[in-house]
Amino acid sequence: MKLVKVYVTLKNSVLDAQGEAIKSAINTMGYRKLNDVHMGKYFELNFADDYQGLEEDVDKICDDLLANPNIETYRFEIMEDA
Amino acid sequence: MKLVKVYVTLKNSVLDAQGEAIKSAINTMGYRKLNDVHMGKYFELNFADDYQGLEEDVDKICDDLLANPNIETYRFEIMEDA
Amino acid sequence: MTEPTAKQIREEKLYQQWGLTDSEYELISQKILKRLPNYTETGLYSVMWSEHCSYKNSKKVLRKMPNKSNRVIAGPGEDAGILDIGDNQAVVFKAESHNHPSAVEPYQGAATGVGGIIRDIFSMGAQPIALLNSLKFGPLKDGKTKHLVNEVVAGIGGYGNCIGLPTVGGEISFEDCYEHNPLVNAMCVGLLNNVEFKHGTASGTDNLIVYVGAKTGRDGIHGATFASDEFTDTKNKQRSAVQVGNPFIEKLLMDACVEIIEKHSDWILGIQDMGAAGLVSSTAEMASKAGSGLILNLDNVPQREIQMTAYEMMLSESQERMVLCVKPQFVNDVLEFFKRFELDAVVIGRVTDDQQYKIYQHENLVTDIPVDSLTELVPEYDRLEKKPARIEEQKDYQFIPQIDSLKNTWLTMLSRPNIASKKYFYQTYDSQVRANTLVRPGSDAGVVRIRGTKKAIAMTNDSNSKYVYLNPYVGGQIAVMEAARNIVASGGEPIGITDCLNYGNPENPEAFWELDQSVEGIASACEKLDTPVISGNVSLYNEYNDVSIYPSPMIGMVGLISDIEQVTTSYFKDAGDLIYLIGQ
Amino acid sequence: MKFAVVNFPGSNCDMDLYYAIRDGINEQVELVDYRATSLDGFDGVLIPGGFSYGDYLRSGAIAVHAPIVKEIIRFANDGKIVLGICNGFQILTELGLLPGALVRNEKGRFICETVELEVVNTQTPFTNEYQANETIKVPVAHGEGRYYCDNETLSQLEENEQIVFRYKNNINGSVALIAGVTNKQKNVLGMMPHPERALEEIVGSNDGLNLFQSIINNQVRVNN
Ligand SMILES: Nc1ncnc2c1ncn2[C@@H]1O[C@H](COP(=O)(O)OP(=O)(O)O)[C@@H](O)[C@H]1O
Repeated sequence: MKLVKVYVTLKNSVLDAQGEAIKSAINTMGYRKLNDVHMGKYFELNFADDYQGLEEDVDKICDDLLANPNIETYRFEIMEDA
Repeated sequence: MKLVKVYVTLKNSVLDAQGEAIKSAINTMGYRKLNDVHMGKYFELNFADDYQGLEEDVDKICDDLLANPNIETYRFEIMEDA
Repeated sequence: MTEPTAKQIREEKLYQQWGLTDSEYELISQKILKRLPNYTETGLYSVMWSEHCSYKNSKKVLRKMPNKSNRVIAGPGEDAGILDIGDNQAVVFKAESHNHPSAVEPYQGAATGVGGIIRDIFSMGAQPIALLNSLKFGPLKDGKTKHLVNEVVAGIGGYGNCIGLPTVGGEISFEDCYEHNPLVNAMCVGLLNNVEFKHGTASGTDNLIVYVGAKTGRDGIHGATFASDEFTDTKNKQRSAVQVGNPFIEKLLMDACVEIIEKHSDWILGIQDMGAAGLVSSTAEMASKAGSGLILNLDNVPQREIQMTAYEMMLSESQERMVLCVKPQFVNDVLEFFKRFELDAVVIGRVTDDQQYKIYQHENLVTDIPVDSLTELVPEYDRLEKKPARIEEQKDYQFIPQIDSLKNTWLTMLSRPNIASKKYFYQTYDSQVRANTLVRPGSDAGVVRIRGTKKAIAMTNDSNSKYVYLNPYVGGQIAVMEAARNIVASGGEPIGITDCLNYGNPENPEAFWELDQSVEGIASACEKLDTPVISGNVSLYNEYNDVSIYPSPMIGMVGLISDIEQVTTSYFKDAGDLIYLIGQ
Repeated sequence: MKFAVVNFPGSNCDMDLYYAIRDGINEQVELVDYRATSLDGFDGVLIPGGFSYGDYLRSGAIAVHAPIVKEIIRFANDGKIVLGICNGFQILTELGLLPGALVRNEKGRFICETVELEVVNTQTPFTNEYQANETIKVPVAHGEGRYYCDNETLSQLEENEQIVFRYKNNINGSVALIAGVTNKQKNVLGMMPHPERALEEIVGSNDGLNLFQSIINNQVRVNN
């Protein structure tokens, strides 16, 4: 199996409403030395071992489905035989 | 600044409805050699450089806020001066 | 990045990229300012003079619509219109289109459309009570359109459900002409418990301008001109103009604004939502309406991003922001009040008596122009009209359906997306929150009772652009009559309408003729029914590679039900009941 | 009885619950701000539906860090009445006052419907007015309402008769059709459906009224 880990985060200029809410909750909990929080998505995709052209396909899957290119960016790592 | 990356994923015993939906969407897109998909959350927390006892505190923050131990597990990485 | 100089803007005709024409630019530089506008100023003119903000192409047509009745307390010109419903209560409503933003980013486009229309209602001091929406898409044949539909519906539900307002009605239809130009229209209805409302004005020298709500970022810059621009394949790549919604903040903002106007009306002179063209359009309109001038200091504006230019801050369409005009002696009370809701509230300027619009940033005067030049001096266009050839040709044509098997025809009809139940979509909208909904989506009109009285409000969104395409005048009438039938069949008396006028490029004489004719049709039906048009919205340039959508006026009608015992629904009730067909 | 309706930022069914008490069963009720630190003088606490803190992160997750929450826990541990509806249920599970968790609906979409529920246990302070195994009609409106717990917890719930309501049809994929559960002591109830939206025939159903009436009956019984 090939494990692909995908990280999707909001573009810097996009309002991260969840991150802000989480930051203020962490502050309320008493941890004050926190500068900021960003919240994103994390995916694990398991592909067949003999998959050809995985990198290109994952890139397309990210572009078309996992991330919303209007507001998000993504990066991914392919872990050979996990 | 100290950057902490937190990954929260559903426990295996909990049905990952979003993961399933994404899997079937990826199949529909024509990529068939996909075994499964899991969806989780990814956080980036930026702490002050001089933070003492960061690891313990992050552990508590994850336990008490970022993950729900009934259904989720988490792991994190502390990146010194990001 | 360094901004182009005033000279560069003229010589390289940069103003054209922002949608200003040569003659408009000349008017600004030679007649109004008698100098060249700088970068920020050119930006302000370009958004304020866009169709979306100025209605320069449609004003003349809009004047044809009746806007008076003995119920009208406020009509077009305010954030929303107001109708008296007796007992010192009034309904406040408006519809808004968010077509272009939804085409680019369907979830956020639809969500922020809902957020924007809700702000228009509570900025009048009214408590929003219900939402509706009218959606038009291309045929449901490919994954792309399905994705678009799902995202738009999710965005509408996501915002309305979170803020806690019931979505009680709407419509969804599918037609080829909307494939690249989906229409997303949202309507909000509110209740005003004291018919003395707040105008959106900034009056009285030295009164203060207060900014409340979310921080300003670079989102949606040039959204207003973008909304007035047509789509082409190449422009589709222009993807910077997306703003994202935060219904959680809007809920706080809504509760705070409703409460401050209800309890502390004496603190506030005016209040307005920052919608399209954000800071500039709200503050300039408030000052212009009051005949006053304004000084703004941008350094005080709460900012989400660093190093924003004056241009970016003035044009940003960050969501969930309001502007208030406050008496100085109450300013601390006002700031404290919003703090209780954990909302940012800061003084960003004050009213002056020189009728100039002055903006300072980092102690530099970055804009100094007459207020009225942004709002009142916009050229008004009288566009050419031409009756489309297709209408001349179709004159005597009569469509006669051929029916071989009634059963098959019946089943085929029921399986058509335009006719089939839309429950799959509307069941994702919370239609009952607030526990006042008497009739949920699925009947003719949504009905919401007014707690503590016997009254209820019926509301509906209707349009059938096919009819308008075939005969704009009659099609316009049909849209109003369909809405009226839906209200009457729910037990209500129609009392007024709002509309979204979705059309093609007004510079195309045939499209303009369609607009003009259908508005005349709408106006004639409204006169007959005594249902004034108290608010509305225009969305032109709905074209893709020069192919226009059908002329698509959407009618949002509101009816008054004087006794909730009279509420009726469209469903068959019990076996054995008789069914009657009435009418022609 | 005097009830507190706790209002978190983003709660949006607070007034519905307020009216349910004031007009539905004619008892005393007050809204209590999330920043308050005392529930003295109240006999019951109601946690309303809505989207506290926007449902950001996970529904109910951020609310549990509000100041009032310590007091809700004390109140529950004293054996007083605590009812959480929809987002209130989510908050109670996040708090650990109720077992399990509420996760995204199986189909992934928000669902607003009037559904049929079976009243599984009528021996609780919240259900004594219902008939055993009665079917009632109550609206649901949620995107994250799928009840989840592990097998061990489920058998404990069953053993202790903590399951109070079950869906007739599994609209969201909940474990064992669970729509509402109590704690072991039965003084804390959480449920996804909205009884406060089912108080009058004119809004579609009045089957929710008995739930609030049951709380009053229970109090009368306890006092006698
Ligand atoms: N986008 C929507 N949002 C909410 N309700 C909708 C939507 N689309 C359709 N509905 C509801 O579905 C029902 C049928 O809609 P429609 O087919 O337009 O009916 P009609 O032809 O009677 O106007 C109506 O009750 C309407 O309110």
